[in-house]
Amino acid sequence: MKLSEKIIEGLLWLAATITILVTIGIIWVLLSGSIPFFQKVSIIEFITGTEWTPLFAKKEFGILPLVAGTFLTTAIAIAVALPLGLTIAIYLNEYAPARLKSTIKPVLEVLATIPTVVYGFFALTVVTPFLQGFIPNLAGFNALSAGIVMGIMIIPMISSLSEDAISAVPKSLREAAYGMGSTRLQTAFKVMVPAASSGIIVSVILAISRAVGETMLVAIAAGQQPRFTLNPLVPIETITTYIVQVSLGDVPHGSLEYRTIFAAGLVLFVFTFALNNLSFWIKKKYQEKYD
Amino acid sequence: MTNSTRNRIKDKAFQVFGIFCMLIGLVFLAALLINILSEGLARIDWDFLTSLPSRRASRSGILTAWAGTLWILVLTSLIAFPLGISAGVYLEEYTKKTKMASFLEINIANLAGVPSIIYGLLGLEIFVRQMGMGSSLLAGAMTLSLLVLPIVIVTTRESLKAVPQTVRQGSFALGATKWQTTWLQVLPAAFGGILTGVIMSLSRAVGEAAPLVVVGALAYVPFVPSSPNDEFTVLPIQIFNWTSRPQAEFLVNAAAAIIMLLLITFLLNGIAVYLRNKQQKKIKW
Amino acid sequence: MKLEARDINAYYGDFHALKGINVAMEEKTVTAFIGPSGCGKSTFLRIFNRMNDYIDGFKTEGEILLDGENIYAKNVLVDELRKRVGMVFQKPNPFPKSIYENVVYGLKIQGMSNKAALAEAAEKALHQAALWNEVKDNLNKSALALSGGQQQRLCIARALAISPSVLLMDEPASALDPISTAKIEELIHQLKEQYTIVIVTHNMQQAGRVSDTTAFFYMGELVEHAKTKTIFTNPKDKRTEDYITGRFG
Amino acid sequence: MKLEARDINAYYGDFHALKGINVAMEEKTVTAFIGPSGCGKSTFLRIFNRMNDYIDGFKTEGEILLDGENIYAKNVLVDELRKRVGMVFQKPNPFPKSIYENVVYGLKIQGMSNKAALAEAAEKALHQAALWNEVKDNLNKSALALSGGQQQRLCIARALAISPSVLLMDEPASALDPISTAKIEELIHQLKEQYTIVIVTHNMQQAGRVSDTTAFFYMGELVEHAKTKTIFTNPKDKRTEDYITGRFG
Amino acid sequence: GGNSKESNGTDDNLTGSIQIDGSSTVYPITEAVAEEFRTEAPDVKVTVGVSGTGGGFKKFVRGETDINNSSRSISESEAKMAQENNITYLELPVTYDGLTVVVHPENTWASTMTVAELKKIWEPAAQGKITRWNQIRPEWPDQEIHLFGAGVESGTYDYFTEAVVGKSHASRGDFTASEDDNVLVQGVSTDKFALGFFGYAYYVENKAKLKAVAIDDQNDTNGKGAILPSPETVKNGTYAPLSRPLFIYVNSKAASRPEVVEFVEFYLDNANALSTEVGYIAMPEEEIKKQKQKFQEFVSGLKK
Ligand SMILES: Nc1ncnc2c1ncn2[C@@H]1O[C@H](COP(=O)(O)OP(=O)(O)OP(=O)(O)O)[C@@H](O)[C@H]1O
Ligand SMILES: Nc1ncnc2c1ncn2[C@@H]1O[C@H](COP(=O)(O)OP(=O)(O)OP(=O)(O)O)[C@@H](O)[C@H]1O
Ligand SMILES: [Mg+2]
Ligand SMILES: [Mg+2]
Ligand SMILES: O=P([O-])([O-])[O-]
Repeated sequence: MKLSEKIIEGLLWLAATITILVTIGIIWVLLSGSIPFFQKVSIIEFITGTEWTPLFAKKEFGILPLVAGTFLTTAIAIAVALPLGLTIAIYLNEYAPARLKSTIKPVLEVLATIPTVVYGFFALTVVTPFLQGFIPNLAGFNALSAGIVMGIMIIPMISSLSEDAISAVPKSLREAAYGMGSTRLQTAFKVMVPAASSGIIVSVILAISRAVGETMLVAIAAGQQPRFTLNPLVPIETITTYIVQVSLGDVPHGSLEYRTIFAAGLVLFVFTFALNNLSFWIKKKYQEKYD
Repeated sequence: MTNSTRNRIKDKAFQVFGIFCMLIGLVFLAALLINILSEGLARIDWDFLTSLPSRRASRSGILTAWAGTLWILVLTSLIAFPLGISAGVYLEEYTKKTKMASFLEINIANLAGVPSIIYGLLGLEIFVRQMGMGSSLLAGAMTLSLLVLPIVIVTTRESLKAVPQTVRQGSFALGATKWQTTWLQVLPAAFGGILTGVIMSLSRAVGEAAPLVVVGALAYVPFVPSSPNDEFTVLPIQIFNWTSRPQAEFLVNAAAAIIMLLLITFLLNGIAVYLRNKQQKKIKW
Repeated sequence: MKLEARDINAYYGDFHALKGINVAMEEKTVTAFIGPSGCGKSTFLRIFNRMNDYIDGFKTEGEILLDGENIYAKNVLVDELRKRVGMVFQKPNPFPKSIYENVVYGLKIQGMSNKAALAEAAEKALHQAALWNEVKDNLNKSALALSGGQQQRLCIARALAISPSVLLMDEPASALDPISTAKIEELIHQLKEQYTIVIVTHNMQQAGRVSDTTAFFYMGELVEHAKTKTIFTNPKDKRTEDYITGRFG
Repeated sequence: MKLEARDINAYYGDFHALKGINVAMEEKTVTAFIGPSGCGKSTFLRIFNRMNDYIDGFKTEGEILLDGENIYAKNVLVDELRKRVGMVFQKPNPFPKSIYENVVYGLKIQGMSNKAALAEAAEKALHQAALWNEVKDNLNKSALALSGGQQQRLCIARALAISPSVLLMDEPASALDPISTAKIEELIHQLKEQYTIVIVTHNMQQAGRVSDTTAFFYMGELVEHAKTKTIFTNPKDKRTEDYITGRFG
Repeated sequence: GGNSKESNGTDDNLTGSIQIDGSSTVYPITEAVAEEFRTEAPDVKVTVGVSGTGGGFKKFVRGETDINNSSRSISESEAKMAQENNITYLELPVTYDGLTVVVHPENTWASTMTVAELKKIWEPAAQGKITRWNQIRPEWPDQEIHLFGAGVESGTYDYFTEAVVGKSHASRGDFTASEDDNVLVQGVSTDKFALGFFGYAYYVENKAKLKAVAIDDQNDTNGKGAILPSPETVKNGTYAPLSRPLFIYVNSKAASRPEVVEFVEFYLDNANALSTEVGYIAMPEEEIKKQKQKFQEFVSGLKK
């Protein structure tokens, strides 16, 4: 090979390996922040404690309230996004004329391009007051409206990715189903959805991962109170919100407070990392099936 | 009722339900846009765009915020695009199916799914503290660059994938080297797609607030940044700040700033979609 | 006449894919459609079970009479039609389910749920498709684990299970090895006794072996339709001759 | 011998795609490769310009002698080899650039930049490919705007522009209409005077019309290689005969 | 600089930047001063952060900021740290505040509370135990109480815990704690069962959405019964124990820079006008004069 070719390839390689440095950087930052933290706080206490008051005089370091808050908003979001998103995916794939599909899909995807602060604003100033009309006990900051709005925000993740997965099922299967006299509904649920199931699962996992990591929406609308509860009507705090809250206070470097955000970040990273890898793994398996 | 009619009724029923679900999404979107427009549109005027922040909502403007946003966009582009496109080219055109290649691929897929706030922690520790950049534009832009890097890489790869293998083969068969083929044939053919992805990644960067909050971009910054070392604020953070204020006038400001932010986001996405469509029309393989 | 096409014109958007086609097929005969790639064979075949209905921008003009009734009439229910007109595709396309589930799929979606009746119907269809002996011990195995030729016969069994009277086959052997091809051709011979069969093929010798009449298509037009023997030995049209003798294609 | 393959075995990962193939081709002759889909024709053809080098997991054993030198020897520069062995593909694959840029691409990447010389070479190549008269007024038009047949001739011109001595063609007419096909066949006749040509085709009549010798492949093996006339009238192997007479494929 | 501007009192020659951080309670005044100062010296870049008094001091004592907003006096440990880092400074009171306890306007029951009741709610022992309104007074509703309070880095938190619980920095931890008082206002104003506390200005700014609770310290020497915060009750000391002064702290190194001197003088000149504007309580004129003098001496002391 010519020398210039070698040099160019080397430079390109360097650019590609920077991505590994980023991962190493993330892990290093999270660990170097967390390890000193875990030297002071036992890991057992951290993952089983139900009180989280690291900023107070009487310090408790149980991450469970933040995990519960994260779980709650995520669960609500998925409860909204999954049925809506999947139905839309099937509708677009099996029922909608191509013109409708090619307009609706991008329009729905607009939902995913809107910055999340905007959703936070909307949840806080419109959705919560609206819901308070039905649920008088609903606090101003709550997991419910943050979760619902987040659910709508991630509809396109599920609808578009699932739609892609269903579209990727070989056309011949659909034709076989129609050729046997199936209705569109039968074609969808008896043939297409089962065949696309791994792709659909991937979309849902990615949506969960997205919901777990969502920050500004919950920081604005869900509250900032770590609380070990699954009650959607009261203020809670997610892992991400906690990091924002401490960051806003402009954390003094090296303090225990500063380290809690890395410990919390580590938990968040582990969750999303597991979800992302799971989805990647399923996707790989699924691609092999149809190649 | 025969089975067959029952099947057809179910079929129709699901069709109606599908339309209903779609409408929920659309109505929500419309409600959001209408609400924000009705709240904020009247507030937007020249003064709003050119005023510094103020304690009085009515005097407060978004000059520093959009100037900061602009700075961030430019700096992020300069850092993320060369890196991301090079990495994408390497992965798509140069790697064989080695362990290393699949490791890189998993790694990038993972990075794409890392929550943005984690990137904030990375930026805080590496750029702000270790490298001593402080809460500067540069630190913010570097953080966002890493955040959008996976998007740039993935879309670059997809655009390269969309270039038919026959183009490469045609070039190789004429004695072209790998880089000649990549540079003279593949990249030009993929240009539109790459540009689309690049713009999409910018639109993502424009809307991000969380990582910038963590790297410390939330000061009262009553001046327009003049160098990459200056402190800064951006539109989403300005919105976040105003949203967290209880006074109604500030919420109006927030709505108005949201309109500007959405304008930028939609503009970028619009350009991207336009380019994509144009590209698809131009080249029919 | 079992099947008859009257003045069929078909369009993909602006593209005129079929141009004024008239053709009639008798009951319990095999008709072969031949012609160069892209001439419209598949498009035409799929018109007989309205398989093109879901293709956006596709439009048909004219009438298709099945047992004398126009299948494009307003009140025709497409799913009912497809139960009468079965279809086998170029690439074997079994569902990613068990062999058994594949065969009984058509009956199940019609609401049939009696286990014994389903099993019986499955066995009968697999017999007809000459597959029973090969799979009878493995009915619960995944259909995807069968060989290509077995998959194609499974698809034929699946189509036969709902007792259609017409069978449309779009290059059913083109993806298969010589032995499987021979089996399918033999099968067609047997099925002719009960079904009206239309087969698209790009293999002229195959057309010669299996069909009673052959229709030659060229660029959306039906150039010639006649007894297979006639077409091969004494074509009327220059284009048919050119094609048969391998001048192009 | 211009080209010679010695004991060629080829693998896609574990799949043994070519099995111990020996074949020799004389200078300025046309050799046709025929055989059913998937038998390895394309794989074998692409071995002559090492086009398979970039396929992951692909492995070749054996020697290919071009003018007596093994092109798989260590010191061979692949890009230099490909300047001597041109290739034309099944689907026309012009670059999405102007007609002129397509033809001169091979010369430009060799570093030629003299405008007049480039223009002259382009004209010569387009003449050879029998395309000059049709495009001479539109050299700056996008190549994608040409018809399929013109595109294919452009690809031939592009290959000729760098003056190879061998021309590999993989089903060069299979995507074309009869008139374009005839033109390409005629072109091959003319090019034979200067070039050694290897052509893959699935159209046996075409092989009969254009080639001097024909090689029949089946499942990765070279079954028979002989004078074209002999293959078609008096095949030695049963499989060849079955294929030629359309028993399968 | 142009003459016209100088005649308006602007000083175009001043450049540089001033870093301010600290108390969210003081923030509205400093923000107002900084904003008005722009017309005075347009080329001086003033940034004002909100880290809470404690958070601000942590930076201030390391010399990272020029001025610290503060809603309490510097603590001993903070002062010691400053000394270790060779940081000297000057404390300047700028206004008075009445720390206000607030509830939702539709809260009809809790109009007055005693300090003892507040203690019962906020002391560390209350964590996880005192969670319902009727645990404070049986006649109050059997509803969960949602608490909102100043963050732990804030002076307000220190002051409130000191005054109510009896020990600085000691409280329960299961409440929404934020350095940003706006978040607290948002929380209380949208939640019928909320209770919170923060600086008087934030209450005044949002009077329509909040209801202040009258506080009874059960000490009749400084006003009988429950007393609401107001300029009068704060000034005359009857709003006890939650009345307090607010300060800025000026780093001596910073005070040797002309733009900082100019800024602080501008601050003192306008403190009364701006603090009443944003909702705080003006200091007596002679007090202001005294502070100005103190600052001038401090600055001239530095020059020697
Ligand atoms: N979905 C479609 N949209 C637009 N054009 C189509 C579509 N399907 C087929 N065509 C066009 O209609 C013409 C006829 O196609 P058809 O598939 O019927 O050809 P065919 O004779 O079956 O060819 P082959 O032997 O390759 O299967 C072709 O020119 C094809 O490009
Ligand atoms: N990139 C690849 N990876 C793995 N297997 C391949 C690859 N390319 C071809 N094969 C396999 O190698 C065998 C020979 O393929 P090849 O393309 O040479 O066949 P062919 O004779 O040219 O067929 P056709 O007439 O369809 O072009 C086939 O079984 C094919 O599936
Ligand atoms: Mg076809
Ligand atoms: Mg081939
Ligand atoms: O005024 P504080 O923000 O320190 O309470």
